Amino acid sequence: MQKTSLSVKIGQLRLENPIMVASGTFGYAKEFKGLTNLKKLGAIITKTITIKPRTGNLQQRLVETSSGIINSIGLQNDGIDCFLKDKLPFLKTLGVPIIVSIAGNNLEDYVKLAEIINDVEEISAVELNLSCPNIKEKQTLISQDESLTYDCVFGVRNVYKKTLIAKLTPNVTDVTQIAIAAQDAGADSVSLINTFLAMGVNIETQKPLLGNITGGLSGPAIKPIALRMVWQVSQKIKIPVIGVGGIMNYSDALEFIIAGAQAIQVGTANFVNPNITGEIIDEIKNYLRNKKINDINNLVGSLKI
Amino acid sequence: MQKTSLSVKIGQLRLENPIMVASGTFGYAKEFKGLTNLKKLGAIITKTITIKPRTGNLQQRLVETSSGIINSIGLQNDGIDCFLKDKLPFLKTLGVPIIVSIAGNNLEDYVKLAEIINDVEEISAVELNLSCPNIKEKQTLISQDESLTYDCVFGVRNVYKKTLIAKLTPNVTDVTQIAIAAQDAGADSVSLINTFLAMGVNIETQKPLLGNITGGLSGPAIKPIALRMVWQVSQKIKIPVIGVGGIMNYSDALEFIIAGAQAIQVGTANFVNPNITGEIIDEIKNYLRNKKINDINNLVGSLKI
Amino acid sequence: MHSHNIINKKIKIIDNTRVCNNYYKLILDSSVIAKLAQPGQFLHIKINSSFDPLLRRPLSIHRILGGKIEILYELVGRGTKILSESSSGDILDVIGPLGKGFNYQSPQPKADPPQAEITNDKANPNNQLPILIAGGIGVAPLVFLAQKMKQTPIVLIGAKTKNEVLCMKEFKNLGCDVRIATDDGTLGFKGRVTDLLKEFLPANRIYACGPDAMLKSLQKIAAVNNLNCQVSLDEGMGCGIGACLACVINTTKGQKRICHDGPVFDIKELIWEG
Amino acid sequence: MHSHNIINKKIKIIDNTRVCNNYYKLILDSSVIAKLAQPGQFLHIKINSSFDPLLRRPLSIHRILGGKIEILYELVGRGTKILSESSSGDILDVIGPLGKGFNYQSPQPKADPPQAEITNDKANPNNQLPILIAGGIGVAPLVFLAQKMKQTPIVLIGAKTKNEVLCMKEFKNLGCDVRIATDDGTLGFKGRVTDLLKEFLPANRIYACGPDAMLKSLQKIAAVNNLNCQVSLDEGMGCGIGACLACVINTTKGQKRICHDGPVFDIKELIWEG
Ligand SMILES: Cc1cc2nc3c(=O)[nH]c(=O)nc-3n(C[C@H](O)[C@H](O)[C@H](O)COP(=O)(O)OP(=O)(O)OC[C@H]3O[C@@H](n4cnc5c(N)ncnc54)[C@H](O)[C@@H]3O)c2cc1C
Ligand SMILES: Cc1cc2nc3c(=O)[nH]c(=O)nc-3n(C[C@H](O)[C@H](O)[C@H](O)COP(=O)(O)OP(=O)(O)OC[C@H]3O[C@@H](n4cnc5c(N)ncnc54)[C@H](O)[C@@H]3O)c2cc1C
Ligand SMILES: Cc1cc2nc3c(=O)[nH]c(=O)nc-3n(C[C@H](O)[C@H](O)[C@H](O)COP(=O)(O)O)c2cc1C
Ligand SMILES: Cc1cc2nc3c(=O)[nH]c(=O)nc-3n(C[C@H](O)[C@H](O)[C@H](O)COP(=O)(O)O)c2cc1C
Ligand code: FES
Ligand code: FES
Repeated sequence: MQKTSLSVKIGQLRLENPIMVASGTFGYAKEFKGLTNLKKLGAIITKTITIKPRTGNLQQRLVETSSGIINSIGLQNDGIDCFLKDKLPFLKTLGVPIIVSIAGNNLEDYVKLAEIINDVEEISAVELNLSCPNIKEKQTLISQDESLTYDCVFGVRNVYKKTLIAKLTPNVTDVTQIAIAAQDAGADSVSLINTFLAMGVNIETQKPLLGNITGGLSGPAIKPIALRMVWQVSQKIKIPVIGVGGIMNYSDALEFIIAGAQAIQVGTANFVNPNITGEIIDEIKNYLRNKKINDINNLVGSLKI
Repeated sequence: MQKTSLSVKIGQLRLENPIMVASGTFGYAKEFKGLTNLKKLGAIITKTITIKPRTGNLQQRLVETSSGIINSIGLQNDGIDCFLKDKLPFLKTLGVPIIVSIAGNNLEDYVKLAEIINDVEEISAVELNLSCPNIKEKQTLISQDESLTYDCVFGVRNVYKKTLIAKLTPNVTDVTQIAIAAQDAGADSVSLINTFLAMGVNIETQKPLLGNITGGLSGPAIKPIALRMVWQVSQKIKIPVIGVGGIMNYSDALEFIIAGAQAIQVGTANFVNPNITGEIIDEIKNYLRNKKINDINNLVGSLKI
Repeated sequence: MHSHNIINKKIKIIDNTRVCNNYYKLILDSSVIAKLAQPGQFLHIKINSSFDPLLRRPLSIHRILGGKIEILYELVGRGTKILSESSSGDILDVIGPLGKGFNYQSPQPKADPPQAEITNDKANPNNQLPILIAGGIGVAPLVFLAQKMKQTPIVLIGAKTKNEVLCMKEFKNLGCDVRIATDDGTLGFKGRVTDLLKEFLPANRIYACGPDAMLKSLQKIAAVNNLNCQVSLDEGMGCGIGACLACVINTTKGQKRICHDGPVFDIKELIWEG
Repeated sequence: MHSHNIINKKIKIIDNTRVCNNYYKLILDSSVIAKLAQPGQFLHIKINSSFDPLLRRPLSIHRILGGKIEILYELVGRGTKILSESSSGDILDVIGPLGKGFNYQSPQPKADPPQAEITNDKANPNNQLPILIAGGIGVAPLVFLAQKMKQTPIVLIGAKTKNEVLCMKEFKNLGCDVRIATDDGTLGFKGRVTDLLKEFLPANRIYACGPDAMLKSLQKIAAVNNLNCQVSLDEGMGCGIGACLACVINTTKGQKRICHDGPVFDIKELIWEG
């Protein structure tokens, strides 16, 4: 029997398989120890790290909706120093590519973080979380604006030598333009999508359900929109697209790959089934065997129109 | 006992209650005869009408997703003349305000339709479906662009004397700017939201699930995003906002009203429960009584931050 | 027949059991709907109260026994899986009877417009029995049709294999002449049920339900042999009551809604896409 | 106690029946989890395979009998409604045991860091029995705790009314001195269970579970009387395993995850928002 290859490349990074875990939904991997085979993952993306520790948003931080959840965790993390000291040692034992998600209050923060990470051998790539408000215009997220996106990616690209992924918000009119800006500024890949801005109201108290009023919608509810964005963007850019948004099983994952994603990330589904990534990897392998496709790269973007 | 008033005003139009049915999800009302009390509705919005008949999109036109559906019906309708001749006679027997949704290939179509409708006494208001591609830039929908929105509303406003509602797409970076453009051009109200552009893939055939490749996502999946948009917009404009998107029950309807919607539209839920509008009206009345609110207008935008 | 009396009701399950393989029979308790129902009409059923799956599922009326409505269904996906796990005593939210059923009472075209008109009536209606043709789960509505017909029909049942031949007993109990075609020849004629049909030609009135491929080949046979043939179509549905235009099909008489103008159509009128 | 052995398994329901009013008891068959479980730990249960509701539901381990795990739950929303409709033989997807339970084996602070440390130990541990305080469904984890304790505790149960007093028999069977407080005085003390507690002060070790309002007033009582008090918190959860940071609470030792660093905390450490 011919070997079935699941291996894909994102920038300089070669992954055993295209199944990653999405930032903020897998902690620092240790939390899932014993519940899934961590060594089997294509890559691990950490919760977004900032320079200084952050306490995040007020409770209530999470609300369940129909086939989705709204979260307003708010980038709670211990800062890059603690991450390197407390979290990285476990992560690097896994032998799986570690991708660190980073965010900042301004361009300088992003650059500074990237510089620090550039010197850490065990970190294979950086994912820029560009769904953060920029300090100047509080209302706009970086990846809601082409030039802010360009500047941020460009700034980091100058100092960061390994694989650089730009993660984009779906709360835009035309995500292809933002993706092109990221590509032009030197990103090796874009990941689509982060969460949709959303809210809920308690009709008894007449108050917002979330302490932060609004939060980000994720889960199967948003999958059809995420898939459309991945399809649109993958036709417009040359760098690989990483699909994320509502992937709950191998079938969802394959939809993204066929629509053009070189790799995918599993987010909310980890909360529902902590071993879902392992199952997806196995079932994709079966699918490829049944279809007699021996390299997953032949499936990427194979949508028949 | 004090009377509980559900009556609200949209432009010059006084509604008995704020519960309408959304365009395209209620046919021309006759289809629901016997399944719900049509005379009880706050208003009926027709499927979008165009000047000439349209055959709509290819099959498959509808796909079920997690807590949602994607449709690509594609404005199938018999044209304004047939509407007035075949559908209006039944509608006008109901004694309920009739709102006609219109769309065109260009500004002239919208204006022409509005002129025709302006002369029809039994039609109380027009809802502009601004989620249509404009003829010049095929990719952009009218309500994805402030100036296209302004021009279209302004053009219609010049000829249409009754209540004018602009229905906006959620596929934008900042829906408040589009809503402001509609207000500035003379709209009496905006309805938010139309569907999200979405898609699905059949992993066995590697083909899109929809004949039209992409379609619009509706249903409870999108409610948290629709609610956020209604909340944002209602704080930025003075004209009433009509909330629509994933409203499945009275509790959802109240969330929109508390967040700032003067009225709401029920769409996809009509397919699940054809009598849902009647139930929502009754249950809102109960809620108001229990809360000792005697005028629903006191609940509109009452969100406690 | 098309009825303007449509009921939306929560109905108790009397029984829900596996018949064979992936096929199940559901029995519902509703004398109101039972009285209104016509062969070829369907029920639109909300399987549970979750929004996932969100939509109702259309299922044909399989048989009426007194005030009991029988549904024969195949487990093909999530909705029918959940349905198969329901038990007697559970409540389903049902709309029906929906759609326009078979025109079986007379071979003559009827004046009543919502009926499927049989435009070609050259074949002699008297010297031949009506023929029912079922492919797979397509037998479901035809048992009810056979129950109601004045002339006992000939029934041709197609299935993949012997174990999947459905309703032979039900038809025989009604006195029908039942013939089987299986793809693998494990029972009856080996081959397609449409090939089996050729042995019975010329025929006058044909009533069919089955997969699209079967109906398309039937359309060819009907055209060549100039047959009167009514078929019941199966298409994903949204509203099920003619409002959403999800289930539209092209016909020689323009676009028609399968849920409301059908699901039964004169096969000559159908124009399949692709 | 905190265990690194966490199991994710599909587990069969042995029984699921209403106890009274809106309260139900679920019995699950898993000797593996039963062996690992400690009082105060919980299971994270996927109620059905739908994505609506999407998330698991956290439910405390109520009692262990051999290889059987009992859960006592209140029907409060959609998830518990669906759970209440499950029957014996059905399968649930369960993760557990999760979280850090009560430190009940000794009143001394333990070195083991994942345990709830009892920092104040001035009260004399020997001349007084431990007291368990339950509000409403908060009794659930305390029965398992009473099972495991070496010293038979005094149990104070608070409920709205007589009919809603839970688990009196279970505690009495374990030999506990059980006292009741009802809001309406229909059984035992009329008033809050925290007011009833005052009759038992000074006390040494207190273990409590109940609504936030009860715990907040308990915190005041504990502060004034300098009591050692461990409480189990109830908060909406995402992952249940410490990954998502949805369930974070402020403590004197920084932000803690209720699902992983709790649900049991030393009441002195808790800093409630608002
Ligand atoms: C008027 C009418 C009458 C029907 N009567 C019966 C009946 O009596 N017995 C019976 O078993 N079935 C009948 N069907 C088909 C039945 O409605 C579908 O099998 C059912 O809705 C599938 O639901 P599901 O959730 O199990 O499958 P899904 O998960 O929705 O789908 C499973 C698979 O089936 C495909 N599919 C879903 N619905 C249809 C459809 N309508 N046509 C073709 N493919 C589909 C999907 O694409 C998917 O591949 C009827 C359909 C119509 C329109
Ligand atoms: C560690 C832990 C152990 C628990 N043990 C038990 C137990 O043994 N028995 C038991 O009956 N319950 C227990 N609970 C609470 C239980 O998890 C919730 O009642 C359940 O998740 C509600 O699900 P639902 O879908 O029925 O309600 P939903 O529809 O989710 O909610 C119904 C209502 O309850 C509120 N709500 C939901 N979850 C919570 C929550 N966790 N805290 C407060 N309010 C909430 C919602 O805002 C809503 O108003 C425990 C919770 C935790 C965190
Ligand atoms: C609880 C939670 C926390 C998240 N935290 C982050 C984060 O820190 N950084 C980030 O880029 N994305 C974060 N996300 C977004 C996810 O990485 C992902 O983009 C999104 O949830 C869509 O995927 P899903 O539907 O599979 O969850 C978070 C999502 C959730 C649900
Ligand atoms: C089948 C279908 C057809 C629709 N047709 C139209 C239409 O013709 N014109 C329009 O403005 N909106 C149309 N819509 C959008 C709805 O009016 C509504 O804005 C959207 O579905 C969100 O609401 P919901 O989630 O309650 O369905 C359609 C929606 C569906 C599901
Ligand atoms: S299913 Fe809606 S028109 Fe047929
Ligand atoms: S629920 Fe996810 S960290 Fe506690």
